[in-house]
Amino acid sequence: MDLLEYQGKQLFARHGIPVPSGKPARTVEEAVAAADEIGYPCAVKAQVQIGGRGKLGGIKIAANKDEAREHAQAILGMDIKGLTVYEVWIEGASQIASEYYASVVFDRSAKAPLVMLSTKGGMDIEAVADEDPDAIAHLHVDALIGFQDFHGRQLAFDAGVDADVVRPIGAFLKQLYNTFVAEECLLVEVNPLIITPERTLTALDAKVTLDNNSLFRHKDNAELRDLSAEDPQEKMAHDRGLTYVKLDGNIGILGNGAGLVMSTLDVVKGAGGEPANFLDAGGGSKAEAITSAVEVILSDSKVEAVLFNIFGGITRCDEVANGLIEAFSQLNPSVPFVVRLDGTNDKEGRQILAEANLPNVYTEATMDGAAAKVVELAKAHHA
Amino acid sequence: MDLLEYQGKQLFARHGIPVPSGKPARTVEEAVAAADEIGYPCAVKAQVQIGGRGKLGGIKIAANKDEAREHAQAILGMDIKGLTVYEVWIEGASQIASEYYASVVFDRSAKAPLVMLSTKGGMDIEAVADEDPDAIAHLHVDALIGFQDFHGRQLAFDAGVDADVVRPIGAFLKQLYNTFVAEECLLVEVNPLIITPERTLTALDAKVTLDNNSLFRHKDNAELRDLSAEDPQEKMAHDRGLTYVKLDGNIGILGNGAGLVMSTLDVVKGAGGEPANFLDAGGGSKAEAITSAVEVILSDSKVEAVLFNIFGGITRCDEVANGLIEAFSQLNPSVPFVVRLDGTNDKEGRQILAEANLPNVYTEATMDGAAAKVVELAKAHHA
Amino acid sequence: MSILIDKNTRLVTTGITGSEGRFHTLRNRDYGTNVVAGVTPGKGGQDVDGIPVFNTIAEAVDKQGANTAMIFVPPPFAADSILEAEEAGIELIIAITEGIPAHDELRAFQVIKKNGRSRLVGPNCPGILSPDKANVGIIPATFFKPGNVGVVSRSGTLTYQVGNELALSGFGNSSIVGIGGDPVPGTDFIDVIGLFQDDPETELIVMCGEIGGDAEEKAAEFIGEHVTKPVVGYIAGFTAPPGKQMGHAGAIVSGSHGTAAAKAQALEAKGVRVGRTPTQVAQIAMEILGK
Amino acid sequence: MSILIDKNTRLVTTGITGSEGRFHTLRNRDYGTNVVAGVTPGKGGQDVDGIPVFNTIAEAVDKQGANTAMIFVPPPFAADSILEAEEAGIELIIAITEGIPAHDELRAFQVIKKNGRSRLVGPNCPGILSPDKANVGIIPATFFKPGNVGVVSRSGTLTYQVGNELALSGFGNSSIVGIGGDPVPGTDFIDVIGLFQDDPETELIVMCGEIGGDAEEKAAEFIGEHVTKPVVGYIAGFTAPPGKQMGHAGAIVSGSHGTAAAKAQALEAKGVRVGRTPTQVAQIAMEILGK
Repeated sequence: MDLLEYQGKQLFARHGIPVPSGKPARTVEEAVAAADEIGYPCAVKAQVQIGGRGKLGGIKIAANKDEAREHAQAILGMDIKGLTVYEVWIEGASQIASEYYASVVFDRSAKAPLVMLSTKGGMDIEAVADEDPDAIAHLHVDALIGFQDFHGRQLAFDAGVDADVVRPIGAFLKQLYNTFVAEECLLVEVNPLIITPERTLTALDAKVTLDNNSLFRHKDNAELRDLSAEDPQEKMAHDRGLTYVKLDGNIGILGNGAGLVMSTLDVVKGAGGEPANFLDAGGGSKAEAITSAVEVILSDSKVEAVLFNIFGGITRCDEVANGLIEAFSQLNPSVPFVVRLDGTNDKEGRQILAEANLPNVYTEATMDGAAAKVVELAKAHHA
Repeated sequence: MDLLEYQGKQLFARHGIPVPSGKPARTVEEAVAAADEIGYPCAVKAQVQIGGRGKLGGIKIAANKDEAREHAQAILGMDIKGLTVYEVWIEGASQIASEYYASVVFDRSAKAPLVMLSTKGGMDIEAVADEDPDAIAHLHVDALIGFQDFHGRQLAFDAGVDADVVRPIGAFLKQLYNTFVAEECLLVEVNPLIITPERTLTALDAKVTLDNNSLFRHKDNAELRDLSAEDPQEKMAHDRGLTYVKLDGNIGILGNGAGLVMSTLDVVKGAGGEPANFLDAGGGSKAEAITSAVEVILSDSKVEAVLFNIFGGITRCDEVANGLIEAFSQLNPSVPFVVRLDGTNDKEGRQILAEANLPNVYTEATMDGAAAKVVELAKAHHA
Repeated sequence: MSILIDKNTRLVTTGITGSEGRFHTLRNRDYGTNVVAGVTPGKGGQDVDGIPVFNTIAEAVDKQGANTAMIFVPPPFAADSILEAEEAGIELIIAITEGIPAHDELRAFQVIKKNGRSRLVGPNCPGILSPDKANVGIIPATFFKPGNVGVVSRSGTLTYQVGNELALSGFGNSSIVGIGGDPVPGTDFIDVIGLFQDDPETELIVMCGEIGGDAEEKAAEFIGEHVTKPVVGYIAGFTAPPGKQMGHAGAIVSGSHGTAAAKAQALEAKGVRVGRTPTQVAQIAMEILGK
Repeated sequence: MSILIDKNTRLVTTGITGSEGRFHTLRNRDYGTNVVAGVTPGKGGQDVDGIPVFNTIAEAVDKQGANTAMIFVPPPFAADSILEAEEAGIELIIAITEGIPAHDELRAFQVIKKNGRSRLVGPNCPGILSPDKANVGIIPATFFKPGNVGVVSRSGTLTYQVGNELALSGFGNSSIVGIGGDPVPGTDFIDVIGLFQDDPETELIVMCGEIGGDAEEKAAEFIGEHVTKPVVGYIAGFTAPPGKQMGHAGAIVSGSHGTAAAKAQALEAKGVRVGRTPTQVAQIAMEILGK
């Protein structure tokens, strides 16, 4: 789960990481009240998870109450690269002497947290990584030993930070690492980490990715939401425990297991079709999950045919068949379904489907055959 | 540093370990007020660090206010095995279904924390260890990995705790271990750990030893004191950074380094003398430390002769000589001193002493010779 | 021969009294796996259809000589169960549980590496099948028979799909190993490919990868240096939407790694033929082994 | 020959710009030790009487080839400095600092053990002297000359005392190693005795113990099994007041270990002669080596 800037900053603040004081607001009135409380000049910042919001008018400085109102009116509700701004974050404007970059990321390849620091902070850190990789200091941390004080100094010296902030930067990185561990993050990123003219440090932005699998241990984090990122269909799927990603085509896809679903997308595309979605019903899919999944797929009005590709392991094909029958009785779909069942209890599943004799449901023995069939049906339905 | 029972319980409470609610009191009035607040029946417990206080009348149950006053009057100021009771701890009386034993100790031999659990809690756990060692479940913890949930279950099953408290006991041990680590303890011991008739756990006693070397990181703990254990001479030595232990003899001993001081005690004893103290002036002893140390030694009126045994490494013998001269000018001692200086700047030190020509100061070239001389002088002084 | 599990496997299942744990343990036993124990704390002394249940894994090792553990406990408790198995001296730990927190996985991996006495396969994997010898996990065994093709895969159901295509083409398997697609798999492609390389019965190795991470790229390097047997690859996700990067840091770390095209290219550069569909994988296998 | 330090030693001192660090580093250099660097964060680029100062130990290794570190930083920062030396690949870390928190020592010890690439001597030790070759630490070298007696001791000043008695009897030393008396010494008696056993120049080993812990008892076991050279022991604290036990738990753990009498008895049971005073130690050495 990705946090909005202000959620990340509030999380940082809980762990003693210095952030500008600020308040979130969902209405113009809330925003003006917040600005008054914080004082002027202050920044009005759109809360959406997309790069480049500044250039698109999503960040403005207000010198007084009128400007705060004007900016909040302009920003709340605006569209930034397809995302609607539902919230703004009002914070005191900061003075900047230097802009650094700091992050901790869960590095799957190295199987270790990776801490990075650069004095070339700001908008274009990826360009720095490409053009001048030595400008980014790296350090992998042994998870059993943790981040030591000397690691902080090492990174600060390697990155070439100003001599007077070596120790503060080291301490900041240690706090960042400890926050990463305590909150079970996959990423904490501060860009820019600013040095003020008074030579103090402040995290001027915050990008935090939490591990969804750990949220049961972090009740506060589990309740955080990002209104701007909540696609209604994806939300419906998520609430039902399904992994769903919307795509641009017209063939609804359902499978069990991410690898098989990706493979199904490839095969459908290879057969000349355009998938409408990625939907992984997960391991051990029960009948209700299948019924829910069909509802999610059909809520996309572009769908003109649906492919079920199930290879049962922990999932049982008879459960899938029963779920499909239930979905038909509830939703009475008008588009054709192609169903391919293999694996655990496949014979029972096929038998159940055959006996139900659902309208417009075709069974196929192989994945390739099923893909060819659904592409043909989608074209026929479209015509 | 050993904590009093109530200090240990307050530390436990900060880490979520269940303890009876209670209050400390230093006067009868405070004790009665505390008992009123806690309610009756309550326990009035002498706060001294010595076993067997219960049998000696140091723990009494008060059924009402009058009894609380009576017990507080009796216990405050009483002498328990040579320790004066300056504080009592008033706590709600607990119902006991079972008495267990739990501890975590810094095991130097194994270089690992050792967690122990037994269902045979109560007064005589050392007897259990002797007579029925299998009744105490043991587990060494890898300090880099920490105490895992399964360790708690393993200990609980190994100790044979009642089936319904396996998980609570496991969780309790994990809290105890985490407290041990967080507070940098050398020991946390709960005896008894009681199971109430309602099947909840409570630490009915608390024995905590903190690591003095870590107190700079634990400001709250550094301020804790045990009035009953503060021998004025030992306190004076401690305040001056000296390691001093009072003994029963008449020969004051000063050396640098614990090993050398112990060796000096052995050699003096071997020569027929009785040391009055153990005093390690420490590595790198400066002149002021030596002057302070002489003051501490002479504050024991039984001292009839003093032996300085210095082998300089980081300590410089010239500093020691200057300290002794300063001590003589301040304190004008009436007892004889035998001084043996070897090691770093020994020639300079001996030269300084020779030139100062202090009264009643004898220099010796060897440790054995110095010991023989000081024993002879002490006998002469005593006669 | 086979790798990792066979007739010498003595299996203990943790979480055996849960419905899934029970169902799959009994299926594994029905297949012929030597299931010697189950563990559920507090249920020691009971049995599951004749399989004795113990309070701790240490007890299952002590009393029943368990040498392999299948982890079936729910995600909040799974890392603890893995570490319990490791400390009890279990040689092979197969973690089926899906949804274990990433930091838990990292810690478990690091502990296993530090002590160097156990191998972890998974978590979030379908397990291992050595046809006609032993099945540990949730792989539907009826599709597979003994043979000379070793299969290793990050994906569960995709494994069955590819394995089934191979079976339809007449191939049997030495072993099928699901390593799981989680952030910190205990065993990587290169570990399993190394075992297949050393296994006299395995004549062809099939590896099924997917987008994300760089396990396939590392496997390509390993194959180039150490593997003399033919390897056929498959990568799922050529047409998948690009996954979300973890901030700029994620982009900096992964660089151009991680796409299906990059992975296929890395493998092909080391002489591995990569099928574009599961069916193609079987066709390539037939060409190589000349069936 | 000598053990641990010699002419190949390339020393870096951490905390070199502190007054004690500076004093003893320069004394060590005056003795002939090859001091190649100092480290004080933020003072990189300066020098201490010609010894270049770096910001990190890694830099001292990289630029000056340091292979031995002497830790002289104050106790709150000493464990961090030890771990920095370890991660920088320093082979031998000699920690002089006294007063390091016990849990810090434990963590440092466990990290060094886990990674297996460094040896730690100390903390709270006087260091190591290999007469006429190198001196690292605070041992006053003028009392000692090269010879065939290896000395290992838990105590600082007691080491000088015993060493001096030996010197007065005409003995020289291969090496003198102070292992320190802290809760978690990085190197134990058995480690050093093993090194002396393998050192061709050492003909007699002297070990100086003291009350508390069970390091001497373990050394006795080790000597019984592995050491063929004669060993002379000394234990300080026969008449010391009993130390405070750490609760019942401490008493349960230590049992009858820890007293001087128990230690002397354990050593004598394995054929080690134990002197009752430092002077006696020298006398026994003369009897054994027949001087």
